[in-house]
Amino acid sequence: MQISFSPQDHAFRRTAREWLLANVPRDRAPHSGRPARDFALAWLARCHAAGWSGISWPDEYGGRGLSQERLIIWYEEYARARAPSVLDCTFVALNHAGPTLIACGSDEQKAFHLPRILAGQSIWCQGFSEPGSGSDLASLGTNGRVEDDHLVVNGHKIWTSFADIADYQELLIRTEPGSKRHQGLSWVICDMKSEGITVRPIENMAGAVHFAEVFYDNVRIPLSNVVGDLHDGWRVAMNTLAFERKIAAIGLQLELSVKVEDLIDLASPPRGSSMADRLATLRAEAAAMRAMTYRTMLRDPATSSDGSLVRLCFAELAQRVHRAAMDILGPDALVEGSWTHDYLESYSETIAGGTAEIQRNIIAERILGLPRTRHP
Amino acid sequence: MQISFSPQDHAFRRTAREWLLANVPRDRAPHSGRPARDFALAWLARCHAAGWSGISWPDEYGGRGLSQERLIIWYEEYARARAPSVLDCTFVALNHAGPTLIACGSDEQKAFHLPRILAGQSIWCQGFSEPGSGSDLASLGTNGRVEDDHLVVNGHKIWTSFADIADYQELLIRTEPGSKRHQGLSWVICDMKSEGITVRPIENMAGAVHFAEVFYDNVRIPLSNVVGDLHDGWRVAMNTLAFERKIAAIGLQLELSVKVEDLIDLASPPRGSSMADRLATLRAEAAAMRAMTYRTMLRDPATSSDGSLVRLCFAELAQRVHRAAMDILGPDALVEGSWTHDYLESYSETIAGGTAEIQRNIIAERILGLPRTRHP
Amino acid sequence: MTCDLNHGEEQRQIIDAAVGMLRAHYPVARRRKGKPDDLSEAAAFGTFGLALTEEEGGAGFSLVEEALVHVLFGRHVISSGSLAMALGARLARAAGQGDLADQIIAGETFVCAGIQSGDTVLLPEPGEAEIALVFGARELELCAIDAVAVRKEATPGQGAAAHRMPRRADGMIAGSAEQPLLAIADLLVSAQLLGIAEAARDLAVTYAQVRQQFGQPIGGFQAIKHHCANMAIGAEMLSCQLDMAAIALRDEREDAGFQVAALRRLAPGIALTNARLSIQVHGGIGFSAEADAHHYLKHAHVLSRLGAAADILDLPAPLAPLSVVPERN
Amino acid sequence: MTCDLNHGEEQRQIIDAAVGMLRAHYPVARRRKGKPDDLSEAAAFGTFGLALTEEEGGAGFSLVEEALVHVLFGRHVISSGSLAMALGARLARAAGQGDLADQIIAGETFVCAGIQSGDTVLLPEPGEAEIALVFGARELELCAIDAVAVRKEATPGQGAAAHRMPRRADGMIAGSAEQPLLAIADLLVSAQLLGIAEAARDLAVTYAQVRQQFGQPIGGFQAIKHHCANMAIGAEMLSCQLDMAAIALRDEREDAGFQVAALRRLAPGIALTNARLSIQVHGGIGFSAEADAHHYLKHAHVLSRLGAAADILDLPAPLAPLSVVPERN
Repeated sequence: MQISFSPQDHAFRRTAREWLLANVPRDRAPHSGRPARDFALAWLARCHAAGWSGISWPDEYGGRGLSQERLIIWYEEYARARAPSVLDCTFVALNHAGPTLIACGSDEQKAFHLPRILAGQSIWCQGFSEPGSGSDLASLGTNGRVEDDHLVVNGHKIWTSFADIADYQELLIRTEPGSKRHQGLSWVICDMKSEGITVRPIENMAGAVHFAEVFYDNVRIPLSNVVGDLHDGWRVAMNTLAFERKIAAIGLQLELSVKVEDLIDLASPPRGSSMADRLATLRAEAAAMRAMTYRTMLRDPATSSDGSLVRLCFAELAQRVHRAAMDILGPDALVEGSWTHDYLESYSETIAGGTAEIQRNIIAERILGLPRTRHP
Repeated sequence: MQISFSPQDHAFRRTAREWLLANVPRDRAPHSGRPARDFALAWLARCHAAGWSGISWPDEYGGRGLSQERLIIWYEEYARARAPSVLDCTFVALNHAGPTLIACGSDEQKAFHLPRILAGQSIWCQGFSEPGSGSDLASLGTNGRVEDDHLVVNGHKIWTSFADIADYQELLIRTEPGSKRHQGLSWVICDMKSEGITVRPIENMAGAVHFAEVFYDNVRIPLSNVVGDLHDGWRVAMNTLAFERKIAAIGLQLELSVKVEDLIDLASPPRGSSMADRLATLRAEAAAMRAMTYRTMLRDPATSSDGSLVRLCFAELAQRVHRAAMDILGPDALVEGSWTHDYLESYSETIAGGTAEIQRNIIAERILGLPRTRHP
Repeated sequence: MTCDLNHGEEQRQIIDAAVGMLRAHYPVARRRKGKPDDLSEAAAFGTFGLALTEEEGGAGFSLVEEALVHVLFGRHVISSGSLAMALGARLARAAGQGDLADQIIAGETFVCAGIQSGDTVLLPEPGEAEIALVFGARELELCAIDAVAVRKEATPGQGAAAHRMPRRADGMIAGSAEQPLLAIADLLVSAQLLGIAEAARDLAVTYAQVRQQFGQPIGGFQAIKHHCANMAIGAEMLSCQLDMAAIALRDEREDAGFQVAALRRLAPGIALTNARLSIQVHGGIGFSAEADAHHYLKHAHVLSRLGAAADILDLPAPLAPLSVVPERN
Repeated sequence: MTCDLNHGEEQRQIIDAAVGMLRAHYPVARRRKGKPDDLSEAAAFGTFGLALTEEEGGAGFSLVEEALVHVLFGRHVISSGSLAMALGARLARAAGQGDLADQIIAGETFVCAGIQSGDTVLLPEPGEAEIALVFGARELELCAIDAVAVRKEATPGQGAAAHRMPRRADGMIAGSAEQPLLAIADLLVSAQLLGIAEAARDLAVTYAQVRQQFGQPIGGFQAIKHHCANMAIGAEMLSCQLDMAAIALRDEREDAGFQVAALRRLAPGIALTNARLSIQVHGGIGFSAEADAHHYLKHAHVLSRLGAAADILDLPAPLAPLSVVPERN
């Protein structure tokens, strides 16, 4: 067991720290709509200009191809600098869509999309969940009928983040008529300007508009936009989820550990008080969560259930941290402010991307080997 | 909504308080075996001599037939006097077996057993659970074959409290060959001195011997010992459980609320400290649990699922109270003492008589009307 | 649900009437519009004089019935102004300002809740009020709202704007640090928190019965069941303790302070927990502004800030709370 | 299980060897007899000099390997004397008593753990020890045990007798309030608590796979699954933090104190929670003395009392814990 850094690593850290210090925007990112898009793309473009976009992507696709150790350094410094949350409207493109295209896309798809993503020129959204298929993704019913060299898509997606400001969507649909569950699905690139698409934004409980419903009425998508093989979309999608659960999580987890420090500074609780006790535990838990993050990151080989433990630990810790913030703020917790906003946003941590209940099932079944709960 | 007491009630309370003050044993009750039996029977005999045995039993069966309001007064004073825990080896006889005989027993059964129970002359134990039938009681397999005017019993019970010192057992067995689940069971009185019975005491994690396994090898029980109708034992048993979950619980719940007060005295935590905070919450929870106890008691009509809420609230509060005691005691928690012993005993609260998980299912299904979990 | 099994006929009548009024005028869905509540209908119902005698212009019910009505107010996420008016009327009358009390009871003058925050007073739901009832540390004050000095504050999500005003002695109309009034404040705040806890539970249970995943209602999954069971236990604890505290206060029993302190200690945590679990049971839709679960959560935060209960560790515990044995004489 | 995925080959070797030794000589079932542990075999294995250099009579491993071995000790519920010996040898050597250190390492002199309790020292598992390592508030002391002054104390359940002795300065052999030694104490105590958390989890999972109720293994019920998942999360958190703290201490990184304080803060709660959940998953048999689940619980209580971690709020948090950026020069 060994964690150590070379002089080159230190130099890298110093470079990252200095660049972030000079370049991190002072304003808090807007939550929704066009201002959120403009802010995020401007920040990504600035990162790109300095070579900090697509840091985990391979060199050959315009990324920086950083090693896992270097990624850790970058995300540590990113969190330390209080840089804009990695979970903004560029997240899907950088952490889902891009890596999926790299893994499964055609040369044309890569050549067109990857540079635009990295340069902060296109926003992507994810079209997986449906109203009846939240935790049970494989039951989705939005379908694409093959007509000549196009898919004609009809159906309805929900919980699509940033659909209202996105250029493209990674869309999972049933393309083989009559197929069941994981079979017969395809993963396609959908241009959000296509005719027949209607986007209905959904306000969340924090007052931000991230989510939307997307309705598809005979939307025509060229077959050349299918990523991977036709009807093989589940495999492609699982690839995407694996990315989400590992690399992208680091930024969020380190961001949370910095928040705990900010909260301790804000509270300055008297020694021996109940709040000091609570904050001391949160601080220790944040340290352990970071340790889990590093171990998950450095583990080899990664498995798909690997990230479930740290993911759930993070989600519930994030909620405890923000609840403590409400108690510390006192009456001011009732008015809009960054802690209050983030507190309300934290309710999604145990819901989005697989509820805490589903995560615990995964841990019990895939990691601990307990029998699967029988579904009829 | 009304809770009020008459001058006669006050007089009753005063009488109870004074008698308890003069008569409650100073020694702590022994945990196991013959000393536990002798102590409990002596205390019950003393209560009986003064008219405090079978307080909830009807007059005609030698009880005192107290109203629910008077029972509340008695149990309040009983707890306040730190009298021996009601959950001793006389508990099954007074709170299960006796009331079941009153409800379903024959005249001969009542005439023989009820006076002996009240006078502190016989100990009863319960023979319901089996190794494969804990939470799933209806799957039990110990059987009684009808031969002439006897049942010949073979099988194996477990978690039988005080089997090693009991005179009689309330025994639930399968008497109809080939019957399934709740059908074909009978509730019989088993003389623990019968030939063919082997008792293997089981030490619990607190070092006390309450439980035992009981093995039945062609044990002959007269058919006249069947309580209620042959093959109708499930109904009789459910009657018993309803008693357990209501009347008998009051004594335990009030005992716990007194323990919280004792713990606050023991700890004397500085104001604003984490422990003060914790104890304040425990005190408030204990108050609410008492309020639940009173409401459950005074509710009309009672239903069988009624007591599940207060029962689970009590069980988990008892565990929190005793865990706090461990923290307050510090190193002394590591050596034998009444708090340490009761702490270890408290682990049974969420297991015995239906695990917390089963209790939550009952609350969800019977009180809230959620769908039953499908069992294959 | 079993929360009202011990309520008598008279209690049933006032509860039924209040349920009808609230359904007609204050459906929870109104909260989605982000408008402040108009409390006129609540006043017309007689809410704010419910426990006053008929000579005082009240309806002659007791604190027990008033508390039960405030549970229903909590279920409907009524503005905290409802608490300010119920308490403000009492405070005005106690300070000899009978006219103001009458105006409040009649719904001619509106009072909103205020919360001390350093040198300022936060008015989370100011509505049309000209007067604030400020919940301080162990005191209540009626203060005129100086429209000039007020500034707006954004509230999270869809909430109507909050106001903040400087804390100044010259706006004070009446104040009280009297124990009974403070106890009534804690009782009614807790009653509304109980209403939230119950409504959050019921919303989750109803959703779990109909929402299907993996081919069955999610209420068939044990994890969802156990969340709902936990909400039921919390609500039942609080409901029982509310009855106990309300009866003790009404009957002026000596354990009243203790019972109210226990109630007030538990109420915020249980309301917040149930609101949180209700959001979780709802999944994605629970996190959206379109479901009502988040209104319960946000309102529980507002109510939790009203009043400061006595420290329960300062009060003697009644080991025989239902009755004190009178000395023999 | 995934706890050792990042361990290198050398670590695997010492772990495998320790597993073999522990299985052969310290099966958990031995605890049922209520006899004190004989630590001779653990000493013969080289446990107590594991991280000393070969010149010092040790095995030349680092603190990281030593911590991993103590995790295994926790899994086998080895007497707290094992911690007392590992730390006592260091303390003796630091105090210039190399002979005593050698005797401890060789298993010729036994040391047991002592806990300050007012004017007395409690020895929860005295065994055959002649010396106690007393864990005080921020100091460690080696004290001779005066057999005459010792009195017996009963321990709950099946435990072997504890002893209590007066706290007297004249028995002191060596003492230390040195930060590195205290940090090592916290590290190794936490390592054993992690072992308990892991073993409790594994025992529950194994039972849930085989125990049938309602016609299926109880591990198929979501409530049991979620208990097990919670145990897994707790053990994983602690395991990761143990690695982090052990490496930081070994490499003398400046965040070592912080990492150890975080570890020590979490370890008792996670070990106790896992032991409690393991009992719950086992149901009735879990509450009996015949299952092993309660041994984990009781031992977690003993270990939780050893040492007093620094307050984590007193220490600067390393926002970049894996590496401090050296100043440019």
